[in-house]
Amino acid sequence: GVKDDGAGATANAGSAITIGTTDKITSVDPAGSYDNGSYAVQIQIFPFLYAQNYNTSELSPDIAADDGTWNSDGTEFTVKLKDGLKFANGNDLTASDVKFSFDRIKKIDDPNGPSSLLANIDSVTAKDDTTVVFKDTVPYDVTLKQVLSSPAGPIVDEDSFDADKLTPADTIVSKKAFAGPYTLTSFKNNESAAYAKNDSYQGLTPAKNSAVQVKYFADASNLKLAVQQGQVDVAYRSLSPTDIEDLSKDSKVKVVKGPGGEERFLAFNFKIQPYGEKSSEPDANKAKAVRQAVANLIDRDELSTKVYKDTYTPLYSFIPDGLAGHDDTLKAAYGDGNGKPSAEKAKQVLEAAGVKTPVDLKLQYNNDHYGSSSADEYAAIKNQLEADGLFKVDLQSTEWTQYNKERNVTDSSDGAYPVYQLGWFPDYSDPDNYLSPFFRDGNFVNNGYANKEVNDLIVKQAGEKDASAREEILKQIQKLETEDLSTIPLLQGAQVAVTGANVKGVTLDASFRFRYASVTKG
Amino acid sequence: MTESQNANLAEIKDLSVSFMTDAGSIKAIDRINFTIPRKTVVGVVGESGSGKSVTARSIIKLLPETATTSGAVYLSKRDGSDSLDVLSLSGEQLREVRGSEAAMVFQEPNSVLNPVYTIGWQIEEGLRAHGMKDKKELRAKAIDILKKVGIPDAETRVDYYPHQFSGGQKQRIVIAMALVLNPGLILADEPTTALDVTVQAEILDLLRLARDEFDASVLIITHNMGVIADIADQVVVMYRGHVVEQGTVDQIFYHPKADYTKRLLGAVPRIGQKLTVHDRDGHVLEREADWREQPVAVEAKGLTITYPGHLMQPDFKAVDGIDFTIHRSEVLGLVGESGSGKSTTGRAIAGLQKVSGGSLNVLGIEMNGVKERDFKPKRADIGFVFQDPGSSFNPLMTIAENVAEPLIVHGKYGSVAEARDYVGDLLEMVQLPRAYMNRFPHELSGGQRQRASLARGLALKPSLLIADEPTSALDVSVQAKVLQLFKKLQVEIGFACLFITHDLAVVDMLADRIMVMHKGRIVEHGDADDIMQRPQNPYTKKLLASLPVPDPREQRIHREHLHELLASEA
Amino acid sequence: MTESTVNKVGVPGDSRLNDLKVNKSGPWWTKAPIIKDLRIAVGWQKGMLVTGLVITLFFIFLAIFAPLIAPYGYSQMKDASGQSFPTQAAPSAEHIWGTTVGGYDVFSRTIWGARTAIIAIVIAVLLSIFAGVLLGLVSGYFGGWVDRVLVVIADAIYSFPSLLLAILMAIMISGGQSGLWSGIFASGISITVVYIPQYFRTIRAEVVRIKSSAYVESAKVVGASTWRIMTKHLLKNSTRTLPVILTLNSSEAILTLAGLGFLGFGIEPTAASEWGYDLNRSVADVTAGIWWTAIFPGLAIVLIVLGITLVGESLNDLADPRLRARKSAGEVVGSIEDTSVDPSEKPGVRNEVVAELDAARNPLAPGETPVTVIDHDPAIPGSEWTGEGKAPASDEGKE
Amino acid sequence: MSDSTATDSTGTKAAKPKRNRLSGGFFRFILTRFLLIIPTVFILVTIVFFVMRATGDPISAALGGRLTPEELSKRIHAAGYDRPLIVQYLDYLGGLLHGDLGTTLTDNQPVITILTRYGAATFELAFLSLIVALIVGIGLGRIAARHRDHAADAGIRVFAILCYATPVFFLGLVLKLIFAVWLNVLPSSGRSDLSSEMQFQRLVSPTGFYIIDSLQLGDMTVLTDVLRHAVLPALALGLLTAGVFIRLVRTNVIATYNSGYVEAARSRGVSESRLLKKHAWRPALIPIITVMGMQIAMMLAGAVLTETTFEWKGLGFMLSTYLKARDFVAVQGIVILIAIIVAVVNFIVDVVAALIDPRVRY
Ligand SMILES: Nc1ncnc2c1ncn2[C@@H]1O[C@H](COP(=O)(O)OP(=O)(O)OP(=O)(O)O)[C@@H](O)[C@H]1O
Ligand SMILES: Nc1ncnc2c1ncn2[C@@H]1O[C@H](COP(=O)(O)OP(=O)(O)OP(=O)(O)O)[C@@H](O)[C@H]1O
Ligand SMILES: [Mg+2]
Ligand SMILES: [Mg+2]
Repeated sequence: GVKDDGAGATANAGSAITIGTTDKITSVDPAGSYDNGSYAVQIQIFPFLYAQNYNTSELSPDIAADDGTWNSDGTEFTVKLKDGLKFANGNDLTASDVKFSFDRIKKIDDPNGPSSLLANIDSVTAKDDTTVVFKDTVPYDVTLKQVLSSPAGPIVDEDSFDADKLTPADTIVSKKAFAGPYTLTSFKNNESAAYAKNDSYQGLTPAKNSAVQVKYFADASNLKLAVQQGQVDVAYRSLSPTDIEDLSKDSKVKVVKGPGGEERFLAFNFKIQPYGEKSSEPDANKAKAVRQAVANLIDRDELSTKVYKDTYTPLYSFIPDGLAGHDDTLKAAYGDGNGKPSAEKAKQVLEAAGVKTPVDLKLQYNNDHYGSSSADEYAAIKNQLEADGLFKVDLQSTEWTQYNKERNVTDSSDGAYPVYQLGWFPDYSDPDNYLSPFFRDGNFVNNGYANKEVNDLIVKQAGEKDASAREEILKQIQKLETEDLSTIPLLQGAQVAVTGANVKGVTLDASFRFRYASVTKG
Repeated sequence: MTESQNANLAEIKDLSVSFMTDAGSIKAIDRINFTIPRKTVVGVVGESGSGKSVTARSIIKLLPETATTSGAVYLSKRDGSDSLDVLSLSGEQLREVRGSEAAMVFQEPNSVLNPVYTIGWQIEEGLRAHGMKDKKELRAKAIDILKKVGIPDAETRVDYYPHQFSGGQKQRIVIAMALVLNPGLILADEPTTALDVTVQAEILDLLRLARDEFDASVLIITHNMGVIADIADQVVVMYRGHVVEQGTVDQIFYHPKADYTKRLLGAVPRIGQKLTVHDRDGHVLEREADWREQPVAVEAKGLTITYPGHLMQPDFKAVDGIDFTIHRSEVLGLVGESGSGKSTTGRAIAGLQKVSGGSLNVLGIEMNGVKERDFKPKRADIGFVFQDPGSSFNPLMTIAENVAEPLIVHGKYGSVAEARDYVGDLLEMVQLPRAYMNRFPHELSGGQRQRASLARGLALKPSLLIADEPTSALDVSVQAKVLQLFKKLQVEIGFACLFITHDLAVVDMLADRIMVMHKGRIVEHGDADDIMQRPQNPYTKKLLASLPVPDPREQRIHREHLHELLASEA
Repeated sequence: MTESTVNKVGVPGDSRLNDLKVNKSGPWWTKAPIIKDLRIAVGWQKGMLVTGLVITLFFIFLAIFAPLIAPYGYSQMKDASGQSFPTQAAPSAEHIWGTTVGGYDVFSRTIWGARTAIIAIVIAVLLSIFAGVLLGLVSGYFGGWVDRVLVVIADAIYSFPSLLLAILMAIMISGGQSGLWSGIFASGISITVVYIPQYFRTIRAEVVRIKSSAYVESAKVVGASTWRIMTKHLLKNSTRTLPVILTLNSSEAILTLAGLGFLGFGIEPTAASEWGYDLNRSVADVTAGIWWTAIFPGLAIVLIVLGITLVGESLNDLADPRLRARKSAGEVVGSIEDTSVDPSEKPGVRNEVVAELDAARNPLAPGETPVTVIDHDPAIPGSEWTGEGKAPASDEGKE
Repeated sequence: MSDSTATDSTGTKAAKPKRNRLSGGFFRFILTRFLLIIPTVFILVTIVFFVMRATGDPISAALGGRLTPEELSKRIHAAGYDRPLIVQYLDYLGGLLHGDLGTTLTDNQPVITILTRYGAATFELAFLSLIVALIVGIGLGRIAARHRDHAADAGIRVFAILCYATPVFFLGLVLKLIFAVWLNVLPSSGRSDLSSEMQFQRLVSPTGFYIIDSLQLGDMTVLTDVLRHAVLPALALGLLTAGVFIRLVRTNVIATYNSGYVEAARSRGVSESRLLKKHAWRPALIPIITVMGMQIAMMLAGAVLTETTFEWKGLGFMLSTYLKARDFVAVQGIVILIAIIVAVVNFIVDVVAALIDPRVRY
């Protein structure tokens, strides 16, 4: 038998925009996911208090009515909601829904969930139907608004979602608990999803099309064939460089690029890198010289053009292009000053510090998490480092779970990789998200690096209300880091979508979100 | 077409067959000539490998692709209308001849019945192949022929599968399959070798029936001169791919011409014939002591041996409470039909089979519940000669290594090299050249292997020897040699011996006392002569009566006797 | 009746005994497994065996002489003058099979890949034979609970997709690392773990069969110790089917190694060249019309597996008298077979009578090697190779 | 010797043959067969649990690239993955004993749902491939047996080896290149187009078997779409299996073709073609079927690569996905299902073999 109410899905089927992606969904419920694939679904169907408008990284109110206000001591942030907000199922969207949404993420504290993003938020209270107050532990916390637009920020229906456990996708779909630009009309985990325009959405980015269907691929080359054969209108994410190069020669499709928030870098383990604290011959100066020599020898252009076919761009800064505070400090400081490597300078640095060459370097990368091109990337880096006989590189790759365990410096272990590959995808597009996880104490990289000055500056910028003052601090931090080189930024990912010739409006900007709302066909 | 061709059903002319083998091409039969008259049973005898089977198969050209033939096989049609050279036929013509003119009965009924079809279907299959289509008629014919060959309850049993019949019945069915096509010639290749003597007698009766009632000729191949004496009208003697002699049965038995025939007849064991051995100077060898006064080596009281049943099925009692004793230097013969528990008894004495009930005392050790550790020292005193000379040697070890095994295991010698001299002596004792030491088992003939096996069994000069059908795999001529040797060694060494066999004539030649086993029990037990001359137990009587005597005249009387016995039983 | 009269009996006028063909044994190497098989194979069967051998030897040759044959190193990305190789370049004079997405020379990597493949085979096969044989021997001989548990474990492992098991083992063993030796060892050991059950089952089945054979019983009768029976009698005799299984499993080892590489759990490209890895990297190329990066390593896998499997299957057929083909002689030729006295004897085995005659005529000097016969033992069962080398279900539980 | 003893025992049996051969003892056999699943599953689960946990936990696999080590270990602790393995193992077993397969750790799906949804896909693929394998395998295998050691035989055997020697992923690549890229006649991946997928969402009771579902819809375009998607994967997996089947059929038919009963039938004038089709085929079927049963297990294993190559979202595909994510609950669930399937298939095979072989009695 066929369902009667299926009409909606089929009626739009013809005109619907089809999107293919290699994303993976962990959960439709925001409390249960902290990954791009799930977030890509959530931004279409749930509203946020704040979000980026097209082509900007700045935050604007989405369903909030204003930009929010801090109280005098910077501990409370009050947000007003727009009037008359409704969920697709007719339920009112009130401040209590907002409170509910943040509370449950913390309460559920799912292992795969984003609760850690809410670490600074002490409590959320609904003053009245349209007023929400966030209590923050950091005075004037500039990251708070960013967090509200992060994977922890989707607003959900308190009548449809469970307060203390994850709500299955089927329930969400059947209860139509959506207040974002779209409603989800059907959903099959990691296979397909169908979206219809949500007319009751009053936010920043209303849908310009009536329906979108998404097909989930596991293998990029299949996605590539699908967009080439016209089975999907838009292919988004993780197409291989070869695919993109090939597609850009194909007149039937268009390649759309935008800046990406993804960053790739080399990390040094301060304990066991050559001359590191726990090496046989600890010497901070020599260790720094080694790092700087590496920075002098890296040819980012070769990596981005030869290996990644320009799907990644060279990154000479710690804060990527498109965000406040971006500054190509490494370009001037290392290599020939124009982004090209300089063996001469590398040699000088090493000689000055009295480092014997060639330096033996154990270089680690991972090829199942950051894409299979990592192998080529690191083979190229090995070649670059070895070209002038300054280094002797032992290249190894390790499978992801193991890699992730072994790279860390912990109380009990010094980590296993002296120099290694890492990548970063931001939680929200704010410079802080490229500094705190890297250089603050107890950071994500966890490479045994600690610099009090940098740490203090990072704390300082997070509470700096004045934008230009903050940018100054950001630049200062980067300058210090350029000297220290706890990590060496290599590449910045570009967002790439491939669309059919008749598809318009695909917008890939510094929000690092692909919003279906802007896409039109015909 | 000449007169003679018509008088004879088949005529084999200058037939040669050769095979391609891994070792090059070999000739199996070489320009043989003989005839098969109508309505006669022609027996073909000859030692193993002399080309008997190949000859029979050539008659319907049932040879593998690797065979090449020359000469001719003229086969007359049943009605005498025509005669063709089978060897020149092929394809469809050949197919038509097969079965309808000459049909074959093979040795192993188990392997020639297709296990997944009912016997009815298989019988009908031959008819279908020769053009009969009508289903009812096919079935009627099948049932009819089954009745004729003596399958009881043929109407139901026609739908049974082969495994639901006994060995003898299966052979009957195989014969029925041949008979149903009403061929002029039935080629029976050792149709009774796999069967017990009692069943053999029945099958031979059936073949006589084919001659007398179906007017068919029968070519019967056998090693057994008794069978020949029982059934054949004419005899063809083959030796090394040649026909050395053809004649009527009386001619062959009473006036053999060829040396080989004479030797063959001389080697046939007969009941009442005692084996005497001579030393080099021709003196008769005798045991020094009377075995009756010797101590007891093995004593069984209520010995019971059961095989555990699979998955909750009941256990199977292979030996069911038997009593017996073996004295030093005595030869105790153990006879009985297949499956009666002979081997099981022997294996229990050798400690290869757990005793499950009663008591079994072997050289002073109680075997019921014995620990291998306690029995081990006694193993040096026990020899065992296996039935199959081929498989009882490790194929990857040389004869020297194999024979030296017990010596090394029991620490008599440190290595094979040290034992070489002694092993050589042993081989010479069993009349094998010393140089054979370096050969591998498969490089020896069956008889040689059996002798080597004997050498191994005797390597430690055991006081007890168990011989499990040591000659049943051998040709009569070789058997005679091995038996002689055996006797000689027994006389010299004076070991106690359990001699297991199903051949009454063999046991009579050798044994001091005889035990007859039937279904796990001992039905008769006594001095050899008593049992052979004056059997008491009906089963023993039947066994003796079923055994064909290798003497056509005597056998005729003997057969009468058997029929009387069976009639009285029924 | 004395011995001498027995032997003098003959057929009048039969001179065949005199020119009776005694099968002379060739030199020792003619008895080596594959060479022996080559000698007995005929027709298509021989053709297949020879083809398989040629292919296999070709790859072994490549593996050994890779440094001489391959124009570049497996991880070489720059030519002698320091000029980087182009990426994804079509076949040309410098790179006759083109270059990969990473800028490696396809031809060189394909050649070097043979080395990795052969090393992996050797390790995998050696390890699994060792462990499998040992377990099979013990389990088959002692039976009982140990046996039953091992059989259930082997069966359980068997029903888990082998490639996935290999992945898990590879991660566990190497800690996820992928250097040449750690990679090869990880693949080797994981292949081992996956295939131990097969060797185990095969050997165990053999042992169970041989255990009840007369020669093992006769060893028991003479009181040989368990250890002696296992080592002297069971071990050698139960491993006779191994050459066959060995070749067949070698090809599986390659497929597994390639599978691991393809799924990204293989060997790092700067550590060694591995075909599966190269195929993985070429997936995107294929849809972009860059065929050369996929076709050559792919064909290399197919070809080497084909070669080894051809050898294995031919050996299997030749070991099985039922499957072995023989030519027809064409005309009636050959000397008369010495009539054997044992129905179980095979043609080619010398006759006792003739042997004795021979011995009498020219007795063998002590050190002289005896006349041997190339004979194939029919006792070798028609070992059923079932696809992945797994023996058919054992009879446990039946009846 | 053994033959004659067997003769004796069957001889006594023949007097009172059991007509109902699938009776009492047979059910006992079924029972033992099924009880045997328990240790098998238990062992598999144990091995998989420890091996998987030795290679990492699902949380670091998913979030290792995002969270600080402290945050990571906090979550790992909260989820209990830092407890001693044996405790976690017993914990998991406890759940299993209550018949609770759990929910997947990485995407919160009840394992049961995963099994039913993706099981259907795998069954569909296996079924289609089996058809391919049977047609090709039995057809060519019999031809090869009949013409053994002739050109046809050699050709078929090389073909069989090629089927087996070509890794699925390579074959998949080549097939895609030919049919999806050059000829562009067949889709390269997936089980259906997105539009058909959307149609299936309308079904009240979707079976998960797309062929059946599209029949339910009664929409020919959907059916053709589904079939078009199935061609390449079914071919790839089918040929892989066919390679094995050809060999299997060939060997066994040759063996029975050389047997005494075929020889005997030949001696009675039965024609060669009938010998092959009737006399040799049916007895050969018993080992063939037994081994084919084992092959079903191999097929599930082969399906991992095939499903991955063609993105056929079935159990094999999910298994490798979950394996990469270290989602041991999901992996265990699938493993248990596979073990049961293998046991059930083997069991069915035994029953079929028993029905064919009149000698097998229980
Ligand atoms: N298919 C074959 N290939 C090769 N040689 C064969 C073949 N069949 C028979 N022979 C050989 O032909 C010779 C005669 O064999 P045949 O089977 O006729 O002997 P037989 O007299 O029947 O012996 P037995 O009494 O043992 O049955 C033997 O040497 C045998 O090895
Ligand atoms: N290992 C065993 N397991 C179960 N039953 C067995 C076993 N060995 C023998 N039997 C059965 O025990 C009975 C006696 O067997 P045994 O081998 O002792 O007979 P036999 O008298 O030596 O026969 P044959 O003359 O055929 O050698 C037979 O019915 C046989 O089926
Ligand atoms: Mg014969
Ligand atoms: Mg016996």
